[in-house]
Amino acid sequence: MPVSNSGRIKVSPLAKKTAAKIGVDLSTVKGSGPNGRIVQKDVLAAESKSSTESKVVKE
Amino acid sequence: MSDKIKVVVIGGGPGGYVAAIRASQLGGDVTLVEKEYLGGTCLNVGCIPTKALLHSAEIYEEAVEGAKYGIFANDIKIDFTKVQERKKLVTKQLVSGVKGLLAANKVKVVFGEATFTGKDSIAIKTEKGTETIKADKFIVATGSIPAKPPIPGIESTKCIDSTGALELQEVPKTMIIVGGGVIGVEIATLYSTLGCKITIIEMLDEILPMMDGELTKSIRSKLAKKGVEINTGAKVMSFKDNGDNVDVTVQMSDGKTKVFSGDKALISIGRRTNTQTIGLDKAGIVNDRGRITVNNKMETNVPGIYAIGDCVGQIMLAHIASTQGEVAAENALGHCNVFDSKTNPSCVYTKPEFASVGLTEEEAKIKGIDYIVGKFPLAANGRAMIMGEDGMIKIIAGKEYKEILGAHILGPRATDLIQELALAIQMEATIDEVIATIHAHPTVAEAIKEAALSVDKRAIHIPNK
Amino acid sequence: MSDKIKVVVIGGGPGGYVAAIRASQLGGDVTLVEKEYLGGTCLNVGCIPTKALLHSAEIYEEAVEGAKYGIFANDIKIDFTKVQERKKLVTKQLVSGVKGLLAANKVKVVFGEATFTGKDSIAIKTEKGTETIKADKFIVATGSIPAKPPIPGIESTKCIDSTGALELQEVPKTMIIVGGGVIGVEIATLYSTLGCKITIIEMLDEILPMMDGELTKSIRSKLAKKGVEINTGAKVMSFKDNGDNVDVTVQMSDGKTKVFSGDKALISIGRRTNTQTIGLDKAGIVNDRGRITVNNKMETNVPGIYAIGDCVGQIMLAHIASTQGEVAAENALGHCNVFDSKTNPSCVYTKPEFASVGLTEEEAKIKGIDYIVGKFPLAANGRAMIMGEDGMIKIIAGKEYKEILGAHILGPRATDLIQELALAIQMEATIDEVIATIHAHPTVAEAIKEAALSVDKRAIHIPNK
Ligand SMILES: Cc1cc2nc3c(=O)[nH]c(=O)nc-3n(C[C@H](O)[C@H](O)[C@H](O)COP(=O)(O)OP(=O)(O)OC[C@H]3O[C@@H](n4cnc5c(N)ncnc54)[C@H](O)[C@@H]3O)c2cc1C
Ligand SMILES: Cc1cc2nc3c(=O)[nH]c(=O)nc-3n(C[C@H](O)[C@H](O)[C@H](O)COP(=O)(O)OP(=O)(O)OC[C@H]3O[C@@H](n4cnc5c(N)ncnc54)[C@H](O)[C@@H]3O)c2cc1C
Repeated sequence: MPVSNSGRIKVSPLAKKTAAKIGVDLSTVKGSGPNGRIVQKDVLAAESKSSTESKVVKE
Repeated sequence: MSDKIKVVVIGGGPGGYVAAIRASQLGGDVTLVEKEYLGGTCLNVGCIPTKALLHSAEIYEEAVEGAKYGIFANDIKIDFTKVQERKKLVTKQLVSGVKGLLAANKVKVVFGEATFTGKDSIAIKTEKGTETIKADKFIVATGSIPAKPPIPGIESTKCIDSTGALELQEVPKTMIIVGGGVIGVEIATLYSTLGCKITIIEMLDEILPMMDGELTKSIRSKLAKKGVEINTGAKVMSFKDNGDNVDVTVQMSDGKTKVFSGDKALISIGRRTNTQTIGLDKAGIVNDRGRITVNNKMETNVPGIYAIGDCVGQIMLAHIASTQGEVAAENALGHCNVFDSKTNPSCVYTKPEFASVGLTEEEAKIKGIDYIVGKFPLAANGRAMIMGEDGMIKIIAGKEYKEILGAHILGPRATDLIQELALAIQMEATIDEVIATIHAHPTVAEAIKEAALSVDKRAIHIPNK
Repeated sequence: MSDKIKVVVIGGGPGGYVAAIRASQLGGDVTLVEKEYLGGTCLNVGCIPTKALLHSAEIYEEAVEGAKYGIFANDIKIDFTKVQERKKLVTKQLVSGVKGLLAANKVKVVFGEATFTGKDSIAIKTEKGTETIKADKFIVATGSIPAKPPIPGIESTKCIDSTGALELQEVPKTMIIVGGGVIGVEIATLYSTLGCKITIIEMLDEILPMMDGELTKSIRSKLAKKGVEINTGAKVMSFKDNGDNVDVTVQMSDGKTKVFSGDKALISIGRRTNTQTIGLDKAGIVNDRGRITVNNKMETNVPGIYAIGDCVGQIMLAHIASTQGEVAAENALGHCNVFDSKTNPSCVYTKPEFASVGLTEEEAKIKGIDYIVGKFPLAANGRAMIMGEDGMIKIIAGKEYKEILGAHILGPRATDLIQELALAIQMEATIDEVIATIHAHPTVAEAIKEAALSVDKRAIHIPNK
């Protein structure tokens, strides 16, 4: 997990806002930016993965 | 009557007028009280006039050095009256701009001197008499004034403060500057460029004590090359006006006494909060010898009363006053914001410019932080070379994660370049993000990437040691 | 023999020499082959000479306008021979700097012309004869040369390319510039400042087609004020050397034909890749009419052969060549890196400077992206006012999250200011982080914060509409 020295997960502001809006838990997201920083693309990828998973559960 | 929150802002400097505009944007019914001039110290006798005069000095210097670039001229002359007129033009235009902005944002402006009469009311002494007004919230932004130490002889008219130095009608032949802080060094730059022989007397071991020590040494030697004599560890004992000159008796670092003589002596040893006559006691506002005590929401001990800018006596800079003004206004209008100085840039308008953000090496050492330094000399930067300038960019990064802790730039455009690194600190960026950002060629900013690379000992444009 | 990976870099421009240094830093055994001059186009006939000449022009302009700032002079003159000498001095110094850096990084430099003789070998034609060498990895960085369109009469010696325009020994009285891209506009700025009457002929509807349209209009009118005549939608039909002048026959936007006459005609319609004679076929390197095809790792279709910079014919800029050089070197040495142009700044050295990063409004529209614009005019910025300049800062943000998609700056120091916003794009910052970063006063950079505030319609220093 990419963690800064203050102990926080490294995540871009856009990724943070996107995650909050679409309801993705950042601690489950793997970052692809420099030093594993989480960027929006990673959040969107995590969402589409979890939404296909949840669809499977529902159906 | 309106059901808007009624806000009174006391003082129309960069703290007060910004707070007033922001409070009005957020729906407040805002009155700004100003006793002297809109724009405060900053626009009238501070930042703007200094930089306007310095710009003329720079134009002069470039004309004189034009031959280096193939540009020749005869009889290059400074018309100091015109220089002062141009300064006035700029400050006037900006002050009238502030007036227009306040009007556009529906802030009522009252010209007069405000004093607290209680926790929820002030008296305003105007030309027409005294009026008392009540408000839900007060934002105190009364700023600061030059400190005048009790040194014998200081009452001589040849002892001037920064306001006096910016109003001179001719360039003095010699000037003794007491205090080598930002203001002292900027005025030394100004008048030495215009031909005045300057002597700086500084009590501490170094001028510009808050800046990076290594770069300060470099600017110190650049000033020396211009003929500025700098005496550190030296203490002024007395002034004596002898008609033509003022004699300044100084105890030098070696303990010996020396007398310096100048047309003028500038006293620039600091500024003190301007809160003596505003009735802090009447409102019960806690303060430390005039410095109003606030928390990071800019709240004083009295609910509904905020204080911002120079009058809180912490970081006496215009952009800090404005930032604190935004924070106070937002909190006064029911939002929640806190002031954080971690991205605060400090700028000195020397030639070349000098700017800094975050920790210096000295501070990192004192705090016991493990750090690494990356450096890039601007002598190796194409753009700086084209401009005929040099200098240095220095980045302080944390040892383990290489997050940017501080950055120090001595070089052309430093005051604007520092902003990239302030944003980096705001975002907790490491050197990797700075390196991954493409830096345009040929710019001075390329050297920021090189300094970041140098943290990792992999700079391209200097050998890595 | 060493067991190091053997790397050969072909071309010593900002792509090649940076790739060579990086490859050597990572442990490669590196040879750089250069046929003409270290530093390539950029240091010898491109970025650096243009900006060196432009700096002299700026010094001249400032001297002429000095009266505005109270600085007076007589007989202000350009000694163009000295201007050219100073340019030469700067380029020489930088070229010898590159030589020193290559040596310090243990890169072997061979002066000669390289041609592929197969997938793993090149022949180098030097003064002493031809030598063939093999290597594990090749990085092709042969750059580009000015395009010469087949227009009748173009062989006249009065038709010059950018290299010729930078080598002129006197300032021409009149010049027709064919092509209003970055190079055309910079040379127009240069010589018009020095007193030459310039006419630009541009085939497209606007000069500088990749820049923000609104700001381009503004620089266009500034150029017009300097006496530069700009004809867009106009096509050159022929050149005719009539001894004293060259007549340029142009089909104007209204379909009519017009003849322009100038001392010189600069052909600056673009550059083409310099790959015709390097044996791409011998190595089997796939290319599109000379533009070498690469992926984002800068790999060609042939394993072990990389290509970077102008010779791939994508973004023809020095900092792109260098960035791609770093990527290629890292991949060649077994690391993994990809090239991403999202933070690439585009700069034009007009007066004031013009810089851009990320999306323009025009591009956002074409891509169907929902965006908001924030703008701040530099006429309202104290520092720009002091410098006697104006301009505009424009931020394009995504509508939903307000992330920064693009930024466009026309103003003093724009080429350095753009870097804060390039970092913002790199970090996927939204306007909130830019706003939360304290911007120093008085700087031009303050206007960046204001432009970000203006995205939210809450700028402080302009009324929000
Ligand atoms: C020479 C010089 C150069 C400087 N250069 C820079 C620089 O480059 N960058 C920078 O960031 N900072 C600079 N500063 C500091 C900067 O000017 C101050 O930090 C800034 O002005 C503080 O703003 P403020 O609003 O807190 O107070 P001020 O600007 O001091 O404004 C306070 C206002 O309150 C008014 N006032 C006071 N008492 C009352 C009352 N009782 N009733 C009504 N009105 C009242 C005053 O008339 C004044 O207009 C410089 C200062 C000086 C002196
Ligand atoms: C007038 C002008 C102004 C410019 N201004 C700017 C600017 O301000 N900013 C910017 O970013 N860009 C600018 N550019 C563009 C910039 O110069 C190029 O993008 C950059 O130089 C490309 O670098 P490169 O290494 O790919 O190629 P080049 O710099 O062209 O270098 C290629 C090198 O390869 C050598 N070579 C070629 N073939 C062989 C061979 N077979 N064997 C051995 N050696 C060979 C050449 O001699 C040359 O030295 C400008 C260009 C011009 C013409």
